[in-house]
Amino acid sequence: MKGPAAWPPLIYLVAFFLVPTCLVASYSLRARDFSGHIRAEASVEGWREATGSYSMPILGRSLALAGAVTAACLVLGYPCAMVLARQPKGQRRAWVVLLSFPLVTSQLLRIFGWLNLLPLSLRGTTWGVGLVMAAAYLPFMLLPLLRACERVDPDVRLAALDLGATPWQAFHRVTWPLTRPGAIAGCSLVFIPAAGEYLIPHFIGEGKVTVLGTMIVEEFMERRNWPFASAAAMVLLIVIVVPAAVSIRLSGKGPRARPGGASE
Amino acid sequence: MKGPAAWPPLIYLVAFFLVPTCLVASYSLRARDFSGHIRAEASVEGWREATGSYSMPILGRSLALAGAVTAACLVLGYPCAMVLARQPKGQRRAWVVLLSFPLVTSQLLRIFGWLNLLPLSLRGTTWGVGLVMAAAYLPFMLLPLLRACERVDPDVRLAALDLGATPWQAFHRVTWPLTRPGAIAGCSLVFIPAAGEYLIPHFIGEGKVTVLGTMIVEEFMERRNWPFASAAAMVLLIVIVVPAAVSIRLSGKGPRARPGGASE
Amino acid sequence: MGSSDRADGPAIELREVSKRFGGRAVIDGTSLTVGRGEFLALIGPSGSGKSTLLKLVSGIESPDSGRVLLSGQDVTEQPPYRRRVHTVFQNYALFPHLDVAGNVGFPLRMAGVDRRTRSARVAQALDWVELGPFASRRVEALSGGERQRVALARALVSESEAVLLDEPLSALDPHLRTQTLELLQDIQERLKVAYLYVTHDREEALRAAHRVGVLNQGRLEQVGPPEEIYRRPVSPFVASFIGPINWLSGERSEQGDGWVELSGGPRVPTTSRTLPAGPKLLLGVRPQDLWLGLEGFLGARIVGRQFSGTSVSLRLMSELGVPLTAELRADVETPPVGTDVRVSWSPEEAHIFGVAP
Amino acid sequence: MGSSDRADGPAIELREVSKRFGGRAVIDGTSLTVGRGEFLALIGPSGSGKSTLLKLVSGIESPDSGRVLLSGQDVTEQPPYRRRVHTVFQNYALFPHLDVAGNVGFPLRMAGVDRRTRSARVAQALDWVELGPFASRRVEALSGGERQRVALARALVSESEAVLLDEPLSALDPHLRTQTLELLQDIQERLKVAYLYVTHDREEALRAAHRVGVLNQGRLEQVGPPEEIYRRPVSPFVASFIGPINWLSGERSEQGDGWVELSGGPRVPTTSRTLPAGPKLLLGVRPQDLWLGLEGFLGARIVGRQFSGTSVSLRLMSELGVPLTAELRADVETPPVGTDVRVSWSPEEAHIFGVAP
Repeated sequence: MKGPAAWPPLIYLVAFFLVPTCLVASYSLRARDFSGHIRAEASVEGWREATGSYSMPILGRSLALAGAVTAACLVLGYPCAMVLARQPKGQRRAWVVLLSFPLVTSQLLRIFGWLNLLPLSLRGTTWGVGLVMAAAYLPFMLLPLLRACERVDPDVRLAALDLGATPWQAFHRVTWPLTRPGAIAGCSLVFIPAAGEYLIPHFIGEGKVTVLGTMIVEEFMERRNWPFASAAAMVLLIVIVVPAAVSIRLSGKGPRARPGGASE
Repeated sequence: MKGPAAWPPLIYLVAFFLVPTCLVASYSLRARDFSGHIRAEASVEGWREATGSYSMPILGRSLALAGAVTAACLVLGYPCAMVLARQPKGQRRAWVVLLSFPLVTSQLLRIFGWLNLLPLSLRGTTWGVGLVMAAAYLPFMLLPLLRACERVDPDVRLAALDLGATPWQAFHRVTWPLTRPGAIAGCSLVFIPAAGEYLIPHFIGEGKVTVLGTMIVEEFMERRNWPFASAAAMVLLIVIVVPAAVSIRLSGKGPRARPGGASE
Repeated sequence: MGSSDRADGPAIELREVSKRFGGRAVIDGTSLTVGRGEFLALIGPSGSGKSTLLKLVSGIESPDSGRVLLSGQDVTEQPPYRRRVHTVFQNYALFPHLDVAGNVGFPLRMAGVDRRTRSARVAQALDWVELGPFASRRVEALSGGERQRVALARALVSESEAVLLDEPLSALDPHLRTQTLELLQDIQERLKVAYLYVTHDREEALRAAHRVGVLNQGRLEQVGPPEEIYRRPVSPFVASFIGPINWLSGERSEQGDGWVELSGGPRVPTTSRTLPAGPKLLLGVRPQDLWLGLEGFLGARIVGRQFSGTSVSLRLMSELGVPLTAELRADVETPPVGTDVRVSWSPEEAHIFGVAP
Repeated sequence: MGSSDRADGPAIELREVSKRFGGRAVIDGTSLTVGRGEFLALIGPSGSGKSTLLKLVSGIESPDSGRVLLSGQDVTEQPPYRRRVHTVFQNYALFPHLDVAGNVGFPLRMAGVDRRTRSARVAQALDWVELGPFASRRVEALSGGERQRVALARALVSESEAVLLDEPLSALDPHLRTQTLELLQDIQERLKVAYLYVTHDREEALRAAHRVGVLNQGRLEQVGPPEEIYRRPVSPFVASFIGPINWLSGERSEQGDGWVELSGGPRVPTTSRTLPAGPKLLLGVRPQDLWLGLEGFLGARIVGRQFSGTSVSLRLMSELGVPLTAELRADVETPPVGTDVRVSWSPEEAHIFGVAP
């Protein structure tokens, strides 16, 4: 069945997402005058700076940091999700609400709390920033993982045991492949915003941890080098779009975990 | 069935959410010296400032702004969600992915895009900040609304028509009550972070729009009045926790929209 | 909302109604009448258009051509909420946010009936379906059978002349179906309401309905009382769909009318009514109409035996190479598996159809 | 993995097995033997412990007391993956991320069978269930019946001595059940594998199994061949569960053994076997064993009639005030509703039980 045309969300996407993105893309290809104003003529200077010897180590550090945060969240989140998926339904629902709490309460509040909890030796270091980011992003990993674990029919694991799989084989051959789409979704939801994170490196890093997010803000707001900042934002977008596209591909191919009943 | 004890997520909640929050709460009740350092003795000076004549208009402006943004998202999001819920399943899935995109791509990029798209007359105004916030938060409204709309059995609407309800009555008496929990969830997901938003008022407001988020950062980082900033963060938390608790209550009471099949 | 505004005419009437979806005719020029107080069951395989036919009556779909009449009034152009006919949906489609009384009272509320009258009529409708004490229960707390009865009460409460039922028993456990069907029947008799009842279960239809219609690919192949449909099916499709049957192929015997020459086998007698025209004939005999003995038309060997309590069914391999099934009463001694027997039947019980070559 | 490592003894043996959940005995000291190549069906209402019994055999649950033996070996302490018995789950529990061959080959892969042998044996198992060409299909693309057969092939592929089937037909459409049951039977006969088959459908059990066990509240009330269970039930529970029955209450006649005095009504003869002890007696007669005529034990009025194709069932109100159901062949002329008749039965067909006062 072909549904009605989905104009309203399409308009939203174009107006609120595509247009601003294209504008930034166009700025990245302009020249600037010395006061920081964008001029009409084209230039690849922004891109040259954004892929130059100043930016590339920062890009590398941002991606490594995002990757480490993602890995930590996965390792911490998977056992949590498995335990929660076995809770009775009512309790599971309460847990989802509790775990969503950190997502919606003010990030600032937690950042300042953390700032004061962190040992002095970690303040202003990449390790400290990573720790706070992992704490902040764990719910983004946990919720899709929990949903994936819930969807796995418990009988399927029992069937694996019944058919001769040891508990480890049952995990490796059945449970893990069935929850992988959730893990991929969780990893995307952590990695993508982590790669562009600004607030945590800004406040926890105390100006000593420069990542893409802080670099872009600095260039935009303080140095007023808009072509450079725009090009860096585009690099970030590209670096993010590629893994996102891959992850959508992978999770799109993933099976529906609970086979439907017999249909007529 | 009682499941295994959920220790791992409990530890997470306590360590990563409760402890930082309590720390901030304790700071709000301490005195400070003139250099901004927290001293050992207790004081309600922070709370007095946070509920004083400087802070209260800012709190009021923040809540009004968050409320307006939430209302705009609901009015824009509901028709979108209704249209999307009627799409075939595969297309709906693609839309969910597309609509999640703005959520996960760098907020900074879009903020700078918007900054340049906004007419000059809106830059540095509350209207401009609200507009950009509504654009940024719409997906948070749309996704839970879409899920609620999807769950409404289409036959239930047909049954209402069959039983004598005009299309408006069918919406008013059946569709709306069944999707209300999704609307409440969406409103919480928009209102709560919007009330504490920092990035958008900071960059779009160009320093001329002071809301709670910007005030807290200013007090923490620049004026180094930690008791005041902590108390303000706690006020924000309280202002947020009350509607959240109410919304959880309301949506917890809401019915499961699709009645299950006959069970033995 | 009394009966004064009712026009004359049958409760439901479809005149040459057709409906196409994506180029395919789902309902193909079908006419059907359901009299006042009549229980008419429509059966057919999935995809035969049963549910679409109901939607055309309720107004959820509108026909491409043809007219729909309720109580003699042409309602073809009216939206569903103007038509005084209610549906019991297959999945019940109860309103999960309303309690039982809220569900049952919904049509009255939409019709503007005042609160006091409404609650009296809701109580009455709940009594009909034996759910009197359930008025303030949540719909979610009900069992499948109870939900089904709430849906029925909701369709009955405004006392319209006809109720449409879309496979109302299919979501129920088998052991609940018999008693629920009896309840449906009792209510129908008591209230004299017309039922248009769609099912794919032939036994439900035969047991309960006054008349049965058999739908095949959007066309009504036969409409009639259950025993007529069962005993005098007009086509091989109807004969097969209404109950298990053994088919043998043959042709008209050259030795005169009244005999059929089975393919590769013997001649068998038929009743004297003239044989159908097709060059090939199809002869059907139901399992319970086969006799086994020392004499008979056909040789066969017993290859399987199943006991089901009330009957024993024997699988036979006939000398024609066609497998047959015979169903015998369980209290009769049956020969063991492996025995060679001869099979016969009363010529009146054989259903003979012509088939295109 | 051939048959050389098999010990002697029945395929499955349970010795005095008990299992409690939350203080309630779900299985209560049950012993049961399934012989090699035997098809044993367990029936019982929901909550009678049928599925738990299967889980005790497969090892998914372990008993609180008693022993479980497979092929004579005590496996009570072994985890499920060490037990050479596989289960067909009620919802099939196929692995949705593997294709059909991946599902069927799973037990072989876990057992370390090499790829080439595996694919040959998978192909063979798919042939058994008539799914040869489906090896590389996605599980999601299969119909319910096909999934059921994949689950069966997966349980059969390692050629263990016994397969456990947990209501394997309950998720199928009614029209598929008969043919799937026949397939299950054919495979069982061909491979000489033992089936322990759990169902709540008495007809399935009677039709297909060599022996039927009736479970009630965790206890096996009776085990025996289908016709024995049906004709000589040992308790009112078994008699009711195995098929519809009319119950009349009465007591031992003072005029000597062999007669039962019905409560508030006439004396009826019984066969000469001694009557059970209970002061009160319960006399059961199946609907198809009731005769209607001018003479008989009991007066009754016909109050309802249902035609179902093969039979006509009449609802009667007896002079005792007890409703009765009689089932007659559809080809016999039946008296119309409202007629007064007399009801009798052959004394051999009456089931008589004593009940506590």
